Amino acid sequence: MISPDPWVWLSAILTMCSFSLLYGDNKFFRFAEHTFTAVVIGHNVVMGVFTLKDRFYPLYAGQKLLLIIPLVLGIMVIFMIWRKYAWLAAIPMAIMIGVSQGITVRALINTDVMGNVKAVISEGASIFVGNPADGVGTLIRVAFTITAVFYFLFTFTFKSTTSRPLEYFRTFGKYVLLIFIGIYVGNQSMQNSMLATSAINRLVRNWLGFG
Amino acid sequence: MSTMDSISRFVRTRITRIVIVITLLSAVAGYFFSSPEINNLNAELNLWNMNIITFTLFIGLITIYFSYSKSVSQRSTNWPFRLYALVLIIVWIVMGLYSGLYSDMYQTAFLSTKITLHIAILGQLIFFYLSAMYRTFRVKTLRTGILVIFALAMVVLNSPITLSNWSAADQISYWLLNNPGMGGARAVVLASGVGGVVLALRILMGLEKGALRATGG
Amino acid sequence: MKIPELQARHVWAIVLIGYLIPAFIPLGMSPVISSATQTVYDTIQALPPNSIVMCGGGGVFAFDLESSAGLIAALKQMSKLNVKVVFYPMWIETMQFSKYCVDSARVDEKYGGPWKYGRDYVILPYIPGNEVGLVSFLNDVKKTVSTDYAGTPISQLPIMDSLNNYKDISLWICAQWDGVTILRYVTGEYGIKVMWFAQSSAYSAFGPYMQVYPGKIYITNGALGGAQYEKLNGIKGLGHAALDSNVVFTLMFIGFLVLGNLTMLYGNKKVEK
Amino acid sequence: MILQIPLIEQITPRAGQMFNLAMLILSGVLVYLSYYLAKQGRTWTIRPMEALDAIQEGIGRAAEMGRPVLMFPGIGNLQNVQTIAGLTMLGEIVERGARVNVPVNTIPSATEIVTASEAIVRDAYNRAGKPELYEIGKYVKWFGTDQFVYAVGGAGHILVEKPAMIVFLGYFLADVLVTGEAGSRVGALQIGGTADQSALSLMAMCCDYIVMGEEIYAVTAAITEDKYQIATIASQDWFKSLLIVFLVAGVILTAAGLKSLINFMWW
Repeated sequence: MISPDPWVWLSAILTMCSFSLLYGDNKFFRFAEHTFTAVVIGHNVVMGVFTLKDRFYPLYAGQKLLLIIPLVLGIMVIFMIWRKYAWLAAIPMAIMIGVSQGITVRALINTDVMGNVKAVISEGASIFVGNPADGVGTLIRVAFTITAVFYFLFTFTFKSTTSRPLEYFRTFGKYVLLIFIGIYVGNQSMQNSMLATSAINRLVRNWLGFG
Repeated sequence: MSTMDSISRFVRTRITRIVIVITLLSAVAGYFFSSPEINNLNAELNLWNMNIITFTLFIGLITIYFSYSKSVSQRSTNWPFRLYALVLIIVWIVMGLYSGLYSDMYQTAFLSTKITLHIAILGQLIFFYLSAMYRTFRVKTLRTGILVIFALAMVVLNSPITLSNWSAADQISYWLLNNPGMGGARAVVLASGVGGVVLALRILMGLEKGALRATGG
Repeated sequence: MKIPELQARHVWAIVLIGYLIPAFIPLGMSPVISSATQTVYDTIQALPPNSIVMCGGGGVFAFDLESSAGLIAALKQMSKLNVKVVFYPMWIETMQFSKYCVDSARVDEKYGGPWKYGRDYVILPYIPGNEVGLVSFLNDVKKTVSTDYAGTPISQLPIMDSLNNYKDISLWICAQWDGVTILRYVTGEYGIKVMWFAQSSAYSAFGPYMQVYPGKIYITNGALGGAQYEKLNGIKGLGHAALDSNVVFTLMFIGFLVLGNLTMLYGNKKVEK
Repeated sequence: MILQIPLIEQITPRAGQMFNLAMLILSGVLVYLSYYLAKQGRTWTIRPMEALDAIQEGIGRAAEMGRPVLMFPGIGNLQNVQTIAGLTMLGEIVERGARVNVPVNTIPSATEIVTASEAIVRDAYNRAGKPELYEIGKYVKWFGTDQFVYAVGGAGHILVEKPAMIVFLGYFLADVLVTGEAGSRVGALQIGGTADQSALSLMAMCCDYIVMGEEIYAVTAAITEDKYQIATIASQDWFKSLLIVFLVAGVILTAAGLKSLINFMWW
């Protein structure tokens, strides 16, 4: 049975408007697009207002006067829009870049760079131990990692006869990356397929009442 | 006027550099060494950073106001929708501030609009995926050949028909994901991690041309 | 013989028809259980009664739906085992997603299930500050949160009496996108086991961490893993629906692949870009 | 008070992280060394990259066709280094476009990136000698902070404006399919670059050229044509070579059961 709930009807109409993008640029898609934009911006503002209220409450209540500094810095950022006073925004921008990059660089060196290096090295122990299929797998994983990193050497050239084999190594690294992309394209399709199922099922089950 | 110019230049060239060096180093030092003072300083800087970021919302609102109101006043393409969006933004803000974020009314309205549209656009990904695949997965070179073979292998191995008829399919697909696939994935993470570290160091030393221009006004 | 180039719009029409078929006429596909999914099931099954399981992470509602298949089945399973669940939303939409999953699992007493809010499960409010918030929660729960999502003080919720810090948590389930933050802190720093009903793209992106913390991390792969988990618990939900359409998808994938390559070989050269 | 000078005896190094810190310091030394050598006149060339030439050609093509260019810096915020690389690329493309009167639009997602983009676009117009062409909200389009809303807004923008070239550079996820497909519908030249694995595989499907992983940093350095920035890419290579040596030696040692020799890495 078709749902009597007006919110379900609104959802159904918006879903179909959004799907009309598949047909091409049209008014229904524009309606969905602008609804989406407006709701998200509205939501961002509501969130922002509540967040600011929470964060600056200690200042308002007189518990933490130091918060006056971020308040001033926050207001300074808005001066970005006036060409003449844009330099005022440079200081809060510098804080944002400095703090954010500081947090990032420590996480990158720990997990992405050294964490991975250590994980690869530890795996060396399991190459010749246990199930041969796993051993071969580990060997492939380790070898692929190293050759693919080799591909990312940008300023080294291997033109001379002695260093020529290294160039083949680099080419192999490129194919390793292609294999990885191929595998992930294939596995990810499952997710995209499932997302379509969930959108269509919402229409068919919740709105039209089938199944 | 000239005094302001020189202040502006001083702020942009000197002060911002000093601020970046102090904040970046304190965030790094605060992780590798802990002491009550460094921890406090970092917690405070993080808080400042989060608060400043919240204020950038107003810049977003200003840009959207300028571009939408201009579109409406010049009657450019799709201007009625821009007007509708401006009105809906205001209605939504009033509704949200009045009812609160966790109220049932806000939940229902959010689920039936934002979440619905989100699900709908995610639902279209498979359409884009298949048409992009139809266009690009043509075996002209060895490169596309490799891409196509592995993608096809994964799709077939993950398919319920294959899985229910061939018991090894499941193990093979996991093996492919966890070994050859993971090798490349890990190299991407590792190498781009190095690139990221060096980029952050470039910012620290003032050598990065692009992002630092954001502080140049 | 010349094969004309299909326009994207024609491809999409075929895809739409393909996906509508299983929505109206279920094909009734049934998954075969992978060992990875079986391990996840056994781990939950082995939880002692009254142990506290945290369930949370960060993600957006629509995207996390892929994980919902596994999570809903797991909630059903835990409701039979008398395990307590506390939901921890790291992103704003995670809270709404948690609520949706509990409602869909029909485990609450208002739907005739065994669970009572406050005694068997609690949904915390959105907790800002990602990593910072998480670390402070693990160290001292009571200092980090004071109310649940609806504003009820946690002193009035019986589960929260026995949840003080990370030592009280037996397992952390993540059914969201931002599982890496969970892994880095919950497993990396506090050694808690993490179970991840990962989206298939998350599986591929974050799988390397399984090797970094062996024996501590359990991951199921996408909608397929979700369907297997549903089967283990004897229910048919989104995971099974996804399996049906996956059959259609596989056929279309192969069909378009063959067609695309034939078009290249025998196509009208003038149309080609 | 927060601004007291830390007492030395209260500082405790974090266990298991000291080798990582040493490597971070070492990479800093290498970056400085490359900068120093570049100052002495040493130059490096980055290996040819198709995407780089394509971007330069694309701007010319846009000028011929009289159509704009669109640039996406992705969904990350300022914490994400990939987004920073995207912002560098944005500045360069805007400047090059401004010289030949090609408007370059950009659609960021996070509000701090909106702010940074406005500053960068204004600065690029100043450098191109055409500050009068810049207006707030004219080139930077914001559709809300959310993973998909910017993509839907971007798709709508693409269908109206029909850009000649679309550059994706930064942190993306599945949203790249929505904009990428809209771009290929209007026949735009598309160049995609990211270090995220899931988006990388989707970019391979919808873009004409892809920039994989760390290449995004090399491309942005190369397009600036700044000798110091290119020099730091060389230091990146030295660091990676060292890591490769560690990897090979480490794997051999652990496979031979001699892991204790490299236990210092876990300090």
